[in-house]
Amino acid sequence: MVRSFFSLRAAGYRFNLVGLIGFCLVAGWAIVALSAPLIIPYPIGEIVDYDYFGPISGQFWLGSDYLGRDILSRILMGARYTVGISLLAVMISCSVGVTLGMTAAVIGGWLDTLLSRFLDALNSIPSKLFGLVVVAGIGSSIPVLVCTLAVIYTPGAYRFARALSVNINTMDFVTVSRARGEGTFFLIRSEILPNIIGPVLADLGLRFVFIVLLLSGLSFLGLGVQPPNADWGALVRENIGGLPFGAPAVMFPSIAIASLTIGVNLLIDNLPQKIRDRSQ
Amino acid sequence: MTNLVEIRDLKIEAKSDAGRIIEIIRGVSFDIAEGEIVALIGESGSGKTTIALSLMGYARSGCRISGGSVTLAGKDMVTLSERARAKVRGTEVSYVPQSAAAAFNPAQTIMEQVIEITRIHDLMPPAQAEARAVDLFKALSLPNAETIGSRYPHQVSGGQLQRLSAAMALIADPKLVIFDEPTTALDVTTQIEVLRAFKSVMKKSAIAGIYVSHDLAVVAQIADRIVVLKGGEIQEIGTTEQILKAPAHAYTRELLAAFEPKHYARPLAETVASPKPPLLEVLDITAGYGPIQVDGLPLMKALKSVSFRLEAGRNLGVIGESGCGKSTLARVIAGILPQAKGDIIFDGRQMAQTAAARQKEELRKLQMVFQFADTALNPSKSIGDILGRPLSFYHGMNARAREARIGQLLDMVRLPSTVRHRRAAELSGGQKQRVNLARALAADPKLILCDEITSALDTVVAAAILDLLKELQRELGLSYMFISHDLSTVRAICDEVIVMYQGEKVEDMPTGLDQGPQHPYSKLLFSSVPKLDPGWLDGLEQDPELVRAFAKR
Amino acid sequence: MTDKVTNWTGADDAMVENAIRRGATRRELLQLMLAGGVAASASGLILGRAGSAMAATPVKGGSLKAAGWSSSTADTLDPAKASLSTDYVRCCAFYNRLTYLDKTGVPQMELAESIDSKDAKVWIVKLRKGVTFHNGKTLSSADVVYSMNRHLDKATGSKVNSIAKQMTEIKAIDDLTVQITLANPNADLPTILAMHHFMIIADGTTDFTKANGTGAFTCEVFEPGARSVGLRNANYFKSGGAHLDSFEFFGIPDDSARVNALLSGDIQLAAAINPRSIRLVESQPGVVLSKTTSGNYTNLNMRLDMTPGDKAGFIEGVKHLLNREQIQKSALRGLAEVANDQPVSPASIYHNKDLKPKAFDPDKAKALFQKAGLIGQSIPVVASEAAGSSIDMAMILQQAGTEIGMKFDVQRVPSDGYWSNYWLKAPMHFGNINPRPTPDILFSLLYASDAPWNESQFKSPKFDSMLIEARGLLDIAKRKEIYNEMQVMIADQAGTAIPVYLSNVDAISAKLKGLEANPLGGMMGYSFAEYVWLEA
Amino acid sequence: MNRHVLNLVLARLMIAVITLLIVSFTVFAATVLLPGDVVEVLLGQAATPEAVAGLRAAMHLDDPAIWRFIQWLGGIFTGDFGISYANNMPVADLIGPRLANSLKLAGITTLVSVPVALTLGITAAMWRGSWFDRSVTILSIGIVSVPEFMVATSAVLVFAVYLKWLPALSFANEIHTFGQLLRVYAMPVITLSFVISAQMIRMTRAAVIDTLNTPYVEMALLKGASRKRLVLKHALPNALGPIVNAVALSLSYLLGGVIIVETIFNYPGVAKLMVDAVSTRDLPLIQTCAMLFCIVYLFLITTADIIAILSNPRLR
Repeated sequence: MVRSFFSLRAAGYRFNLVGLIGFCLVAGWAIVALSAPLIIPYPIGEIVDYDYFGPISGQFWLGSDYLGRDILSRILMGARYTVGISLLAVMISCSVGVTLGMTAAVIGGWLDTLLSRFLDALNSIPSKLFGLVVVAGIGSSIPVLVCTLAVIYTPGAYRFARALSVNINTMDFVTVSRARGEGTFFLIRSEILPNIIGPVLADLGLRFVFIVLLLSGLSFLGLGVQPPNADWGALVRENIGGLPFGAPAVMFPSIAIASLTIGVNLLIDNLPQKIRDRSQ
Repeated sequence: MTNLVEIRDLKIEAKSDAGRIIEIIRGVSFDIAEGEIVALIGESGSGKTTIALSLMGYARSGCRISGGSVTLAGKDMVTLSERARAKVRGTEVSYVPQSAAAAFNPAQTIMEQVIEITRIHDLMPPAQAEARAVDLFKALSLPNAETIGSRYPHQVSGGQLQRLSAAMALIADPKLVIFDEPTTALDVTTQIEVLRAFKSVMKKSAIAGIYVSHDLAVVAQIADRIVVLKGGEIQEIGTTEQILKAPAHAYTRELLAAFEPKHYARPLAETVASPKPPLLEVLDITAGYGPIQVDGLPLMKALKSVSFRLEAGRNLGVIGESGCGKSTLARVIAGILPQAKGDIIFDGRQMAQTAAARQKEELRKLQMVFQFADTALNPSKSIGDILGRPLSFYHGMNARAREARIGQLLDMVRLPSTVRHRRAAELSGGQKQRVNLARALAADPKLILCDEITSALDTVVAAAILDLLKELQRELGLSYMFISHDLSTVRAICDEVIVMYQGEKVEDMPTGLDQGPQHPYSKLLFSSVPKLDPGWLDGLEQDPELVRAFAKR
Repeated sequence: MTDKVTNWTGADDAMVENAIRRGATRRELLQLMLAGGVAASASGLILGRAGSAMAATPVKGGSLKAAGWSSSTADTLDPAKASLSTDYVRCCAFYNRLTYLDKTGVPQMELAESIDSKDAKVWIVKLRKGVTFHNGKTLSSADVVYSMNRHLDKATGSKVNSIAKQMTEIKAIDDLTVQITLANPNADLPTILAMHHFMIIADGTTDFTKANGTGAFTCEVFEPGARSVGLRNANYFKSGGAHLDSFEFFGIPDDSARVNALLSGDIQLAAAINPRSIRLVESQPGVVLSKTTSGNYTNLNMRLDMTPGDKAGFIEGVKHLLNREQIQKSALRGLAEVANDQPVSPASIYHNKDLKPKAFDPDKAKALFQKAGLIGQSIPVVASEAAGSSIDMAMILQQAGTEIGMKFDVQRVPSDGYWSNYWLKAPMHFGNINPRPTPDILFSLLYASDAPWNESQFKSPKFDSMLIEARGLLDIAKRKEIYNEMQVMIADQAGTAIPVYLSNVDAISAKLKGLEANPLGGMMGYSFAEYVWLEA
Repeated sequence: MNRHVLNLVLARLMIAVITLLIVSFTVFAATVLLPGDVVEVLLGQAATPEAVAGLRAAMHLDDPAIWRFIQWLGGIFTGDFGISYANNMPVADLIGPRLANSLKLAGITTLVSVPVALTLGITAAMWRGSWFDRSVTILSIGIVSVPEFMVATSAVLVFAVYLKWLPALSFANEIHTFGQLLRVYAMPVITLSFVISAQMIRMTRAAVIDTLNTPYVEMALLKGASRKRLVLKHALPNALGPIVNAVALSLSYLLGGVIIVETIFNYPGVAKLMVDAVSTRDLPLIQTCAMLFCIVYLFLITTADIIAILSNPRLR
């Protein structure tokens, strides 16, 4: 990842410091998520400390949780779920939403109307309740969780992508392709998509943040990843009892969430742009 | 006497998006006397607008005045504090923008904005200001001056907005007014009236002015002196008379030359001798936008039963002002907009209404080039890809064949082969238009529809494109359907011409423009084109009846 | 206070209080405590605390806010349908029973003046005179007959139908006398009648959107899932009536929210607080804890009629795999007593002390699982915050499992709806049983073949017949014998693993007085509203 | 001209109605497909086959779904939302007081958060690139990235438990004076404002900055207008559309999204009601709540669009 960052720079991309910070935060968590099982000091389920909400110590770097389990290990593993699930969900929702959005914009007519209405309807159901209903219906497993989150955030992506595509669709170069006799797929893939990808990425980042938060919100309502695993939201949730003692068990998961979401936002707000300079 | 404006060794630098500093104005110096109108002439990128704005102590974002001094009535706008500048803006020096349509706030009434200057600097009570505004409206010969102020910008025509913006500039009678290409966006018939209005007001109240334009003919009518700019440097300064009659500098001559393109006409014999079957035949086309009415025709008709025929190897010019439906005609022929009734017969075949319904081969033979080169090129693709697509689409070429062919195409349009790796944003306007042309040629068409392809370009560049078109025609035996509002370009390339007005074909000139116009509208249109003669505007006599009938003012 | 007392855990505290409840003499207690290594000086303090509830004089007036741990739109005012603690609290406040249990678990007369029988089969219930319902109607035998018969009518969906079934005939002798005939003799009837479900409602009542009872409070507000408000019943038949002018009761499912509400003074009673909150609560002034180990327990149910429960040896394996020590120490922070897989708690005189808890023995468990051919299989275990501490227990089991290659797939489900959607239904799930006054009720409610809440579908004719037999016996000693044997049967054969008996801890404001422990459960057997008072 | 606007508005309303119909169908379908049989849940222990069958018939659960849908829809339009399965009370009675509470909370939160958010967004745009702008941007991200139950619980600890300034629970039914109102709503409102403000700030800022780059703002600058005038008189009126839209979207969160806040502050609102309904498979309640949320959402979005239409002189 870091290497690819430098190759970016070599390719003449400009990366400002804030963006760099964001990039490091995100990349860091990604690495953690990938290598978590290798680096956790204790099994996440094992009760290693007879005290609970233990303080930061040489033995337990981030203290212990309400059962006396090592919180560091749990956060490291939690990264897998928080990052993994959110990433997956955001990918699905955005790819589906954006594709639909572009199609609607290009084809227009009744298809556009129908899609827009339906997704609007979907959008109007509060996300947490939607999540609840689904889990009450199908039960809570990681695939279900991912799909639910994806479905919840698809309409937003659709709205966004459609708005952008409608603008692009009126451009002359699209008309040129039409006059050439190109099909819908070509129009979408190589005329529209390349021109909205930037904003779409930014939107994707924001959506990612919301998904992370919704995920933790759901785990507050008792849904989400199943024990002994826990996403960060769940960690905060299950240790919230330690808040009065300022227990690290509740502080650090929160910090983890904040660092990830802020990191993502900093990154997308300062995405590297290729330097294209006519005067060069 | 001391001058109102004294610009000394002005330097302005801009930050490129790579963060490099480039000097875009390189030590410019000139003066403006009280009541004098000085024109800044030059092509896009010559820095004329930048200089004009510096008179208000303003540099667009990314630019900064890096050196020299701009003295206006004794104040140096460069060193003045932002607050002090704000005081001067609108009161002593004011600005008439290029596109009034964009410069008016859509959410406020015209009057609010016209008298805003008096509010900002509270110069006079609103009532008085409005009275004054109405006087100006009258002076600028705006229709129903009393009420026009209460309208919203989108409710009045472009010509009127342009004059209203002048009123806005003049409301606090400044010492200096900056006109930034104020008539470029207007139709010729409208332009005349606006020019007249400006001229009279300026002369009456003896206000000094800077007139920024690329159009020598227009400038000739209004300016006392002309400053010729290129690449941020002054090429030549002189009185209008001298610049037009006795240009000293080579570049000035180039400009003048480009203004009158070489006359182009092929001996009629060539075509008469071998009567070919018509390449394109348009029969009684009606088309438009909006919901379909009971009679099966759309609500707003942009074309009303237009017919014409074009023989292979010949060029047809379609002339008309904005909204006359000439572009619609092209779109219908290209199958972008299905006609409501009428037939298109191309190369002996009846054409389906929409491109989607036509066969690849039919589409291939008929290509179209658009007015705005930059919106017609996908900004996110390399030139190579853009040119490659029609090759693989129409001719199913493989990668290597494509590469070779792209090379040839770029060569045809006189572009270096390295361009293929760059993107549209990195090319100049002229280069983009050449790429557009190349894309059309990639299909090996028989007919190319050219929709205003030169009107967005500087005169010199435009002239070059026209020459290119002619050469290509000689090499490839193409035909062009050339849509334009600019007579000189049409005269330069077309064998026959049709004149359009409000969706109808009003005149057919099978032997080109040399035969004088018959239809009254054509007469008005032709007579409205400015000439390179300072006396032209004052001398111009137009039949008020015609004007009232046709000019959209 | 705990810091004064060395190595003295909440468990010991609870033990002492239980001992007191069991009527232990002061000498026994002192020995007990010296065994716990407590200086006699400290011991006095503990006793003082344990007994503090008794000493004080009631004050009239004031309004109390109390919060339970669960509440939903399924809340009901119908005693027959009552299933959650919140329902019990409401019932106790708005209705009366024929009898009630005092703090030592001995039935006392409430609406009944006397309940007598010669043969424990035919019972004569004499009612108090001049008792009136909230709507002014005077209590008569008809009301009692109606209230009792409802439990026999399946359509009512009574939760104690199976217990009520033994009443073969309920008839009014005269206006204030009711005769209850049982199928078989049952000496426990007075105790049974003290259960919350047997509240007396007015004859013909069908609408339960408002409560019309004889209770110490009249039902002012009842918003299911939101709150209930009771006002003091001016003409309550008991002399003096309730001390409080009014009380409001609602559920705050979120543990920390409930505690915070108490600490901020918004409420004066927070029921069943999370053991982990104790450290916080004790650090705060003006708040005291009231602990009871009354036989409330969270148990792991493995249905014998479903896999994996039906595999021989599996259940025994799980019982050996439950690390009761760790559950008691880590999950419950000592607020529990290690249990021996049967429902009769040490609080009861019938508790079988000789039945030792199954030892934590992974190897034995592994062997058993291998025999059952379940090693390596993933076995779903449903847990929820609804069943207190079940998630923690599940995870402790899960961890122990992973160490012997046994994969327990813990499924945490939302607490809302847990009881209706998972409890009794999932093959392997957790339950949470509130205390019941007698082994007979516990058994017939939870273990008899036709028991309504037969959590593990344990069916044993022998057990059923022993249940009937014991019921009729008036000789305590013989009864105890039979019950002991039944407890052994449950521990060995039933699919219910009961790792610990929970000490229920209610946190109350120091101003709240008169709250005593009660064998029927926390919050003074859910009947606190009538007895407690607020000091100014 | 005005007829033109009227048409636009009517068209927008039509769209809303159509959407609502789609929603109602979706909701109904979803709830019907929801596994876990109502009757069994209801009867619990007493769920003998014949009892189940009887109750099913009694509740008309055997009728074809589409017929039930039509009846239900008809009921809704005639204001009859059916009877709750869980505790035979009319759904309307169950929802009524809860809805009132939810709207109260939402309303107050709106009054607090919207002005603050807009002010921040606009000022940030006004001084774009300044330290103020930066800190606002970062702050808004930071705020949105803390789980709301964290915010809520910390708030309770600080203000209720330690400082004892505010109640930890929100007893909506004990408000007699304005002071009490403030005390009771302070914390839920603050928590919610945290959640919804960030998005509004971001969108407002973006919208204003967009319009600040237009030629007519430059024109105003060249008239000598002050920064304040540029933003307030020229940029803002034209940025209204997108801003209103963002606000509407954020507010739509305030009815269904507040479940967590309702739980922590034990505030009896509709969100919690629906959660209960789901857990008890109380279909009439679920459907009504769901419809309620959708209606509110559509109402907000539609209003936003209409405001956008009206605020645009080109359409006026």
